[in-house]
Amino acid sequence: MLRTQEYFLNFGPQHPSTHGVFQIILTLDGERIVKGEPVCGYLHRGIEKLAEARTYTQVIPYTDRMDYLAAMLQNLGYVQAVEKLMGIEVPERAEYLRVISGELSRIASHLIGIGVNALDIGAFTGFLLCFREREKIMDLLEELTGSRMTLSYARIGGVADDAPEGWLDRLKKLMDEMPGYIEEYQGLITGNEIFQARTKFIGILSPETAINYSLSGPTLRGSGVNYDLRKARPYGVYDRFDFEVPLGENGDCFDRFLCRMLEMEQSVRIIQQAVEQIKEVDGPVIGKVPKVLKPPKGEVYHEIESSKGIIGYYVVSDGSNKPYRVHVRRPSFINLGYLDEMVRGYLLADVVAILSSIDIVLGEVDC
Amino acid sequence: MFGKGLIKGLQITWKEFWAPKLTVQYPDEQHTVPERFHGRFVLDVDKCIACGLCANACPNKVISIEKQKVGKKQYMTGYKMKIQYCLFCGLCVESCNKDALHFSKDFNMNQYFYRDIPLVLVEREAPAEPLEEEEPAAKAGDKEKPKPKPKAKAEKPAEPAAQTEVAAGKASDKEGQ
Amino acid sequence: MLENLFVGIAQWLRALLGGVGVPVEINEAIVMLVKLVAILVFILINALWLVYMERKVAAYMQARIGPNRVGPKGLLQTTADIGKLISKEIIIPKKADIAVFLISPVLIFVPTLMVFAVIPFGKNMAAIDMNIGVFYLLAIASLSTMIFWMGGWASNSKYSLIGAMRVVAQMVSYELPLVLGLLGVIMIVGSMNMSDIIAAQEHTWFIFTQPVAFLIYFAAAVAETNRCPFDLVEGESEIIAGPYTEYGGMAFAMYFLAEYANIMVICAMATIMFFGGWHAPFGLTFIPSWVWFFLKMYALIFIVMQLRWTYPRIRVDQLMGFSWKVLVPLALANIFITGIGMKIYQAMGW
Amino acid sequence: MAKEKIAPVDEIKQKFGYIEVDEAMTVTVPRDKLLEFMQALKDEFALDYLTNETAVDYPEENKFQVVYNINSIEKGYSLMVKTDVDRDNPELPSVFPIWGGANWQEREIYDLLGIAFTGHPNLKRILLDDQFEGHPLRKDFQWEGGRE
Repeated sequence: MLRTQEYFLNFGPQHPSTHGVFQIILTLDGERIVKGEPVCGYLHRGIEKLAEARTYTQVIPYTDRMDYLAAMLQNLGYVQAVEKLMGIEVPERAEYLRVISGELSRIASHLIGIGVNALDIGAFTGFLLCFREREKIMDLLEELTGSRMTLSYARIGGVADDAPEGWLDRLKKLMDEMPGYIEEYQGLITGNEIFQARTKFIGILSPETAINYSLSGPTLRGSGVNYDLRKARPYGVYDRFDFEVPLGENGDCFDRFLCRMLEMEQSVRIIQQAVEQIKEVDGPVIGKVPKVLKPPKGEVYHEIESSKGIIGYYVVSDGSNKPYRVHVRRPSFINLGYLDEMVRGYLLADVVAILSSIDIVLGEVDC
Repeated sequence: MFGKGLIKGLQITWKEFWAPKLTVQYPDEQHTVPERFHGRFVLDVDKCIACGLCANACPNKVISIEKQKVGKKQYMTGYKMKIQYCLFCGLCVESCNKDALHFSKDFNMNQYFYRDIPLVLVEREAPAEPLEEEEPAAKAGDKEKPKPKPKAKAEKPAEPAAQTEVAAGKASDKEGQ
Repeated sequence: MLENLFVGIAQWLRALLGGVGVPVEINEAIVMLVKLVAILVFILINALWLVYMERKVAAYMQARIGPNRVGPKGLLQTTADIGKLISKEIIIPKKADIAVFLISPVLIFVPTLMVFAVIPFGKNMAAIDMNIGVFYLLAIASLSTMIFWMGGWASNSKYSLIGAMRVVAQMVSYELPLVLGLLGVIMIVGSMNMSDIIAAQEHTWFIFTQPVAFLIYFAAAVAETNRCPFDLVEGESEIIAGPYTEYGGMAFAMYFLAEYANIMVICAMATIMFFGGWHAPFGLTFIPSWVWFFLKMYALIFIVMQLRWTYPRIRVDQLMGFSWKVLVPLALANIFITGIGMKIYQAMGW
Repeated sequence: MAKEKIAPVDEIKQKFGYIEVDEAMTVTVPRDKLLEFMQALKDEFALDYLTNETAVDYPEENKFQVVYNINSIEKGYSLMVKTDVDRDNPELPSVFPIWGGANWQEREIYDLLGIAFTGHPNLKRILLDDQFEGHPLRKDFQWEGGRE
């Protein structure tokens, strides 16, 4: 009699497509997945614990190290939470600079997201071409903040520095070129029939499950749920911009990928509008903030839309100059929680496609 | 039609094949580094008053300042950065009231030996005016020297080896001034 | 004369040996040996150079320059790489089947080198002009399936095993469209001798009379060599490196070079079967025939490389489906139509 | 900064007498009524999206405070719900059956603060090593080591 046997496969942590520090213990039947148990924690640095021993300002560089691909958005979530706690007003120019650098970070992060997605499916050129444009964004961010990835640009009450001379023009020029690049990716990756065959109707996520499992970001919107905090609950000055929220139809890997692609176009639109509007706004980039930050006793939960999803900061103050507790709702972490159910029944090759379509950053998962 | 995307892809790679290349031949040619680049630190010793604000602003306790009292004034004898722990966030540079601490554009900070990594910005002898000040300095030798008085309390937990993280758990109530 | 450079060398060698009184049989044997060694050296050097070419092509498509430090324009880069790989230790996994594990990277080159014996690189430039050349080539080339399987099995790693299983499934199922694709050409020529096939293309290349056969052959051949978009055998994002996962140093390099040698085989084969072999197009006969052969071959290799750097990888079930549901029926239809066409031509008395 | 919409707390308060509401519109619910209350929030007030779940250690009051932030995608409002857990007996019913999103978040709380969630399908350590002793986010956690 023929007898088949299930077997385990340690997918990672030493594996080219688990982003270095992630493991999935797969139970396989041939090449078909019976069960996939994600194991994370390889990059756990205890940022939440570290934050308890730092002053409020000193926490900012640590937030960079979570989602290092979109560091500005991580900064932004934290500083806005503290500002909400202390009731600090942020100057308008700083708000615009936050939007610009935040959206630049978002584009950079999505470029990696789509590039890595293409790479995991096997298209190496698409990946490197995405990196080419990301490099240009990194250069701009470096001019603005002095760092390429871990920006630490946001400050409680504003931003660290005003835009250097001519920076906005260079930014505008890049944003005008951007749609052309996006079209190139569309031709190279999205339009490719092999790519579509690999991603369409793979890892399907229904809107109900997506909501139930608290998924967020393009992973949620790929299933057709219109929930983008920039639109649903505008923070900062996001209510002044005209943009759309791209939604998927089937909730498969391809829709999630396409959502990111289209979101980049919208981010370009936001930046273009912000560059126009910031010209009329002058003034300081950091508000009136006391030298030693001692928020009143209390707590706050604030969430913003990061590139991976909703990033929320829960900050508890005991009245001292150090936070009593900082908790971060990390979108990658929560999005990853549903991976097990998502990969079941698909083939080994699809695990890679599904994993990269969630677009996780292990720094954020493990915190 | 099936295959259109495949042909489009080939067209794009063919076009890219002839497009200009972006590689920078690193040691021979270098990117221009922007003004605000977070590179190696430089300290303008004449401007520095050894107030310790930078050491306090640092989230990772990278900076250690050594100073002695010479006559009535504080005299800085050492300014060391454990650069291997530096986050290059720029909070120290921002905190400097006297505009003494800066970033330079030098990004090449690698060292062959681990012991060479810490960045020593100032290391000098104190001028020997009042003699009794010499002794504690000589005793301390290469070890850490007493911290500036106003912050002695805040700095202490950072100093003894292996106690930093133990302290971290209780630090919030201990150090909440 | 340049045209008969290699033929001339062979004749000179033969005359030289005959001059010192070597008997005819031994003389022939020596000449044959020299020919084979020459091809062997040529293949190995060419495989090295193809690695360099691949890296350059990839780099140029990705806005990079590629290797450019070792030697002029980086030409010696792969040589240096091989030097490094030779000096590395070959790590043998704990529970590996050591004999099989070590012998398979050695054997992997054997089928590849054997097929080169029958390939005519220019006018009268086949080492052996065999009358069943195509058959021989296909038969020998399919042997490599076995060796991949040996390597994957002996490694005692799950990734290697999955990769090896994929190799077997893939190569066996693509063998069929490969052969069926070539059958159209063989039917027209009525011979399996490569020289005859090339001679039949003096006026019209078979790419024009058998375009579908070419596409089928090319797709199947790319799959046979485990190249993208059919490179799921070594799909590095899924199963790391397939059967080669546990190999290091020169053992890995042997597999790696064999892949490039295989690309040469399939591209040489495509040149012979569809692009008129060493025939010069447009009457440009002042360029030697072997130069034309290599030009055509390298153009095809470039296309294979461009495919590699443009397309994503397809999935196992899609791969099988593509072979059995698309290529095989298409190839059968092609044979059918070719047969009818030939009958019509014969009936018309051509 | 735009004001956030907060769920109709008054209405909820009327319905469930046992909850407490503070000035920041945060609802505190007793531990034994948690599941019932949460289920009602989801079914009756369209709070269908559990964004955040975490816990804070208050050793002085000898309690853990578990915090739930729940959003409504449809209505656009949000609500913060808290519940207190005894520090000596850290046990709480899991909200996983109500919101699947609690899955990993509760594992994380279990891992870092040591609150056991009864009814959780796969409650084990997630970020730290399985052999790790102690729960680092507790305020009394002591750890030797660290950098020189």
